[in-house]
Amino acid sequence: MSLEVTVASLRLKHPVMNASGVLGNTPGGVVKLAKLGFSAIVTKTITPEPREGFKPPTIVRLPTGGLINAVGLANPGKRTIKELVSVAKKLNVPIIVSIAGRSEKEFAEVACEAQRVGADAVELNLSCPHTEGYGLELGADPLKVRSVVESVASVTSVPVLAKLGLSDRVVEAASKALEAGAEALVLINTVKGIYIDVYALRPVLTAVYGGLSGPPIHPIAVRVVYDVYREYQAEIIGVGGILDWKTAAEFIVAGAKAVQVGTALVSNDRIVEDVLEGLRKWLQYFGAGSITELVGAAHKA
Amino acid sequence: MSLEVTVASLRLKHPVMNASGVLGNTPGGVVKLAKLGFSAIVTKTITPEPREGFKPPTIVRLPTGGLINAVGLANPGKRTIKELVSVAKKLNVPIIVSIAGRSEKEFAEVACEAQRVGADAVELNLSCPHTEGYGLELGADPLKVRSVVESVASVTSVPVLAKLGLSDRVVEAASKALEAGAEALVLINTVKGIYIDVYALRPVLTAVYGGLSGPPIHPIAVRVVYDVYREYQAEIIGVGGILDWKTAAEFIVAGAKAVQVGTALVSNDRIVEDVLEGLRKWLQYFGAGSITELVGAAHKA
Amino acid sequence: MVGLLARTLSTDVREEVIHRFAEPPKLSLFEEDKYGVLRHARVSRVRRLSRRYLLAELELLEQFEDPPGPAQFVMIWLPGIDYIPMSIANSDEGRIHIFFSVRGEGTRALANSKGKMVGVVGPLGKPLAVSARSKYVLIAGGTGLAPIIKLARGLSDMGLLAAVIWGTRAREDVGEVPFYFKEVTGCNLTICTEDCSVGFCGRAADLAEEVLPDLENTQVVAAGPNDMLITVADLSMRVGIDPVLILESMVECGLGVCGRCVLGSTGLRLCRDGPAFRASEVMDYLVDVALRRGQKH
Amino acid sequence: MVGLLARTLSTDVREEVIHRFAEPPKLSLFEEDKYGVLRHARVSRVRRLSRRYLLAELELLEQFEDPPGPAQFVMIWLPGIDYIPMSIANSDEGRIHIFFSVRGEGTRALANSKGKMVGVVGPLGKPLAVSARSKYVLIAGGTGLAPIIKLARGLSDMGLLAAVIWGTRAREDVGEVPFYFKEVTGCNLTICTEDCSVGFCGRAADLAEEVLPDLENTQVVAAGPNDMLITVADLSMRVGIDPVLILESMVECGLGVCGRCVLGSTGLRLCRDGPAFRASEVMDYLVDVALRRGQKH
Ligand SMILES: Cc1cc2nc3c(=O)[nH]c(=O)nc-3n(C[C@H](O)[C@H](O)[C@H](O)COP(=O)(O)OP(=O)(O)OC[C@H]3O[C@@H](n4cnc5c(N)ncnc54)[C@H](O)[C@@H]3O)c2cc1C
Ligand SMILES: Cc1cc2nc3c(=O)[nH]c(=O)nc-3n(C[C@H](O)[C@H](O)[C@H](O)COP(=O)(O)OP(=O)(O)OC[C@H]3O[C@@H](n4cnc5c(N)ncnc54)[C@H](O)[C@@H]3O)c2cc1C
Ligand SMILES: Cc1cc2nc3c(=O)[nH]c(=O)nc-3n(C[C@H](O)[C@H](O)[C@H](O)COP(=O)(O)O)c2cc1C
Ligand SMILES: Cc1cc2nc3c(=O)[nH]c(=O)nc-3n(C[C@H](O)[C@H](O)[C@H](O)COP(=O)(O)O)c2cc1C
Ligand code: FES
Ligand code: FES
Repeated sequence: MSLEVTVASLRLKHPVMNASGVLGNTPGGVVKLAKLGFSAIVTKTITPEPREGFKPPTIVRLPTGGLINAVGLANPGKRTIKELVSVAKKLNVPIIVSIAGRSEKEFAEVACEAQRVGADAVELNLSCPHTEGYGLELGADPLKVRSVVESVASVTSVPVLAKLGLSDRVVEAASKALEAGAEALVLINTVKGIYIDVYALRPVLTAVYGGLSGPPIHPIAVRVVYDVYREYQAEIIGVGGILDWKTAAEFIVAGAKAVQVGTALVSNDRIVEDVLEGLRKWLQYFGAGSITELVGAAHKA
Repeated sequence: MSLEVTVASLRLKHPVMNASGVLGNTPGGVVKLAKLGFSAIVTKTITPEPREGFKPPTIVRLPTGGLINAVGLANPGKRTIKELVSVAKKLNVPIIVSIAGRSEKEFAEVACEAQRVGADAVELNLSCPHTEGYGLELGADPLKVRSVVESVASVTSVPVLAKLGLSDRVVEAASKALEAGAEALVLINTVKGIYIDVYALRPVLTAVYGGLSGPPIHPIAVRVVYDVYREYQAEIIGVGGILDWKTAAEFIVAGAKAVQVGTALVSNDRIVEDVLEGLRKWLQYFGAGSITELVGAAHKA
Repeated sequence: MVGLLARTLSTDVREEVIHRFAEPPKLSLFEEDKYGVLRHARVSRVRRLSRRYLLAELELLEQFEDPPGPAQFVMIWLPGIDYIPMSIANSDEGRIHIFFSVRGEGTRALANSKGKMVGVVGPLGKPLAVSARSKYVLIAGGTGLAPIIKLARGLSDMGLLAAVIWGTRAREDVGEVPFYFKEVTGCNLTICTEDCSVGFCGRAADLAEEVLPDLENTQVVAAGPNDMLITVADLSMRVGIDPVLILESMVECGLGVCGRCVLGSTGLRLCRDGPAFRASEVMDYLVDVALRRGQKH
Repeated sequence: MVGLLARTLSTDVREEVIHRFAEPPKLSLFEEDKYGVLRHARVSRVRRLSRRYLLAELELLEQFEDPPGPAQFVMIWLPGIDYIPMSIANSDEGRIHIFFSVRGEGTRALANSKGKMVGVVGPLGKPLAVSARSKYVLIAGGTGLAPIIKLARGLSDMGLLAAVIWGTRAREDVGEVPFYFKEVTGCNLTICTEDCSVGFCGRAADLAEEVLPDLENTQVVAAGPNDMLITVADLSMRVGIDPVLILESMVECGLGVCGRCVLGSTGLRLCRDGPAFRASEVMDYLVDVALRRGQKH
């Protein structure tokens, strides 16, 4: 019985990576992610130049569940990639560099840097719901998705992952990403929302809008994975609201080969172990030799 | 200090109505809704002919919060409207008939029947996320929204409310609905999702897809209300995830004049009283004489 | 439309208004309960108690937070087949018993579910409240015995059980049911058969007719076909007792929102306000249903 | 890519595989905790304890589920202004004390917040674990006293408090601080002033240098500027004590996800794994920071 998976040509010892944006923005953060047991490390989304981001509050929990965040793609710019990659290499964990830009050129620029310093893959963030010019508009437009993925795939040889958010045409956008050379899709990013304080009479996040993550978006994310898998049998990494092995397993039977976990870290530092332990028993229950036997199983019901 | 509001020309003794689809499909259900204290009763969405709907399970709670449902617009057809309206009249509660159809003609047909039998308003369900031909496609296309609202507004004189769901162009769809004659907007419907059982390896809902409701969608719904209010200062009824007075108040400061409550009834039959008691103290806290003073207050921060 | 407050006050003044401390609402942070979440159970055994009645034993993978009360039920999900309401006939940590007969596709699948995993939603409905000040006579017809078993067990533990009357058609339907009943409750079941092959000769309602007039300071609880419930209610009311009736109606969501189970114009939701009701609340509804059915025939 | 199982088995066989009962994972239904939810508090009072130090008293509208532990902190949201981490200096049902000095916009707003509503997120961080087997010497510099107050109160209740040393600049900074400290903890504060105007002449670290070498079977906890922490750690380690240091770093989310507060290459998150750490875990980091700061000057 094995939890090993290969996704986007990356051999992983198990299917649980971290989601971009949690901890992967500093060398110390990479160390922490490795200690938390993730099978691959995804960096915070990196743009060519450093970005300051919004003033706090940028991340808060919601009384209705989950988190809302608008960090404004704060990141130290492409110059940090080298150090992040070298820390991961030392720890012997594959590292995926998440990338965003305001143009095809910027995406390609960061991707080249990632490849140059030895990243194992790049993940294109085509779906940040709260930062203008980097955002949702991009992922919601299948043609723009194609052109960004194409421009990156044409200048790099590392595997390219395309991360999409919820939009009316996400299934179509996924197909364009695949056509353009994405080896795998990462589904989904946070969902646009607002949290207002009824005493202060103002949005709690300085940026007003934020991205909803955590358990609330799980059924939405599973839906998107299910639809994209049904149409294209693509390689998919499921992300959104995983909080235990069952919410992870749902992604797998919906069609994901691997998963990413973000928000769950707020409540549970043992999340990776918990998910793996549950998945192992689950495989045993089905007498399955490998997790890949259950990928997409819900489509056969 | 008053909780009275007027929305879409309806004078309501307080701002809390039920959401369409909960209990408002039978005369007994209307009785129950009145007993629960709602200030106006919204019927289950009604189509010209009776519809059977899907086989159960059609409504289940999610381990990640909220409900998912796919009842398939099961409803007894337009012939029931008369009885529903007459029960509400007897109980002296305004009644809003929710309507759907596969064409402008069908919408208009049911709206005429509603007006004929004395309904106080009609709510056009332009956004059911799980029933083909009635669904999301409609609400996601601003031009279709306009043509449905227009065709109903042109044949009836009762106030027309347009209910929209989450879509990329929901703000634009809202503007078309207003242009076409909707007096108020009802925002939002459920969000499309899937819940898969990892033992049965199949979606739990017989219909596979369902609409996510309850706390998980609250920040998404507040965001839509906020955006539509900011653009058009329209009359809005906020719906999605209300579970206490604060989640209701958030809609109000985002721009809603009234709210609707659905899923909260699963856990709390005292929800109306609870919300009203909280809102009363909240008005007192601000020294506000009427709830309308706080409508849209978050836009002034 | 812009709020008066927001429109007319400058930011500074508004800040002050906002921070003027009136009486803030008491706040409780939201905690969504687990009412109605889908759990899983393994059907460890299906016993045939008689020609007609079966007993399914379910082992829960995810435990209930609180032990179920009398008259509470679960929705059982038979993946790909059906989603049906079933009373909790008995429960012990992590195990529940379902007492049932095969009626259609759903119950047939349950009968054949040994070793399989099923979904379980519950406990649903309001637990029947028991008063310690009177004795109880329980009257059941057919599978109406299911909720009565759990109730009898509780009442017997409290020393409040006077008698349990159960009616079914024939000896072949009785089978091991009384033994199972005794196993669970420690008490005897008074059997009635319509074909007079065992016990009292007649229906449970007929025996009730003989027993009820002599009762004093007694509570009556009945579960079974509507006709029986009407008879029992009638008889009880005549001696000044407002009995508790455990009803059935079509249950779809079990959560109190779909409206499917509403009892006519009473507005009562069987799944949420019931399934146990005072006869006085539901008599008109029961009579209505009976009349309408009469008309159809 | 389609799962082997799903691809190769017919539905019937699969049903069987599915229902073959292996060892199902133990399941717990999800319960999202309230860790990190925004609460509201009214600032009922802001006391000026001295020229430099202030005390804000906050009344929570929504209570904490569990009482905060020593070294835990809250994020305070000053709407429209800032979101800043502050130690819980003291807490009693529904009230918390913040001991602070004005540094920038956020702390200035807090100083002027009397009567206003603020947001409070917490308690955050790991409570400092206290061992009942040894006595404690606590050493604080400046606002580092804040977390020490709560700790001292707890230790004093348990009879484990040996001494509390606090250093600040001058008599004017001392003011009522020792009285407040006594009010809360029932204990005396050993004062050090850099200008020698009250108490011990010198910094807290200087007094520590005199005290520490004589300690046996004692735990040391220190909070204050990094230089002080390094000195205390050095001295303690020399006598075989691995002291607990309560650190500060930039805190943004307070929830352990943003990575802002991570302590260099240790990977430790101040907001979640701290803010109290064993010196042995964080010494390299502290020295690194000091060196780098040295280079800049
Ligand atoms: C609260 C409650 C508790 C019940 N407890 C028990 C019990 O402990 N033992 C037992 O044998 N039966 C019980 N029933 C009845 C049982 O739910 C139905 O017999 C069962 O649903 C029939 O399903 P089926 O697919 O086998 O039959 P079908 O072929 O679907 O229907 C057979 C008959 O059962 C009734 N029925 C079908 N579906 C439902 C439904 N969703 N809700 C209510 N009635 C339905 C219909 O009136 C129909 O005529 C209970 C019903 C309710 C409402
Ligand atoms: C866990 C923790 C507990 C703290 N407890 C207390 C306390 O009880 N009393 C007290 O007076 N101070 C405490 N501090 C320090 C306090 O948070 C900062 O002094 C405060 O944030 C400064 O905010 P400002 O807007 O007034 O100043 P600014 O002008 O924003 O900054 C002044 C200085 O404070 C520091 N600072 C600013 N923002 C932060 C931040 N988000 N996190 C950490 N440091 C920051 C910076 O190094 C800066 O140089 C604590 C810090 C942490 C991390
Ligand atoms: C604090 C925070 C920061 C995030 N930053 C990024 C980011 O930089 N790039 C990105 O692609 N996604 C980002 N995300 C989205 C996550 O990667 C993930 O898609 C989303 O949170 C859903 O997963 P979860 O529910 O497990 O958190 C961020 C999420 C959070 C909570
Ligand atoms: C069981 C159920 C049935 C629903 N049926 C309808 C419907 O018929 N028409 C409609 O417009 N909305 C329907 N909805 C959506 C609700 O009206 C509402 O928009 C949504 O549930 C969000 O509100 P809530 O979170 O308070 O439930 C239904 C929702 C639920 C839970
Ligand atoms: S079955 Fe849905 S309300 Fe009772
Ligand atoms: S402040 Fe965000 S991880 Fe600690």
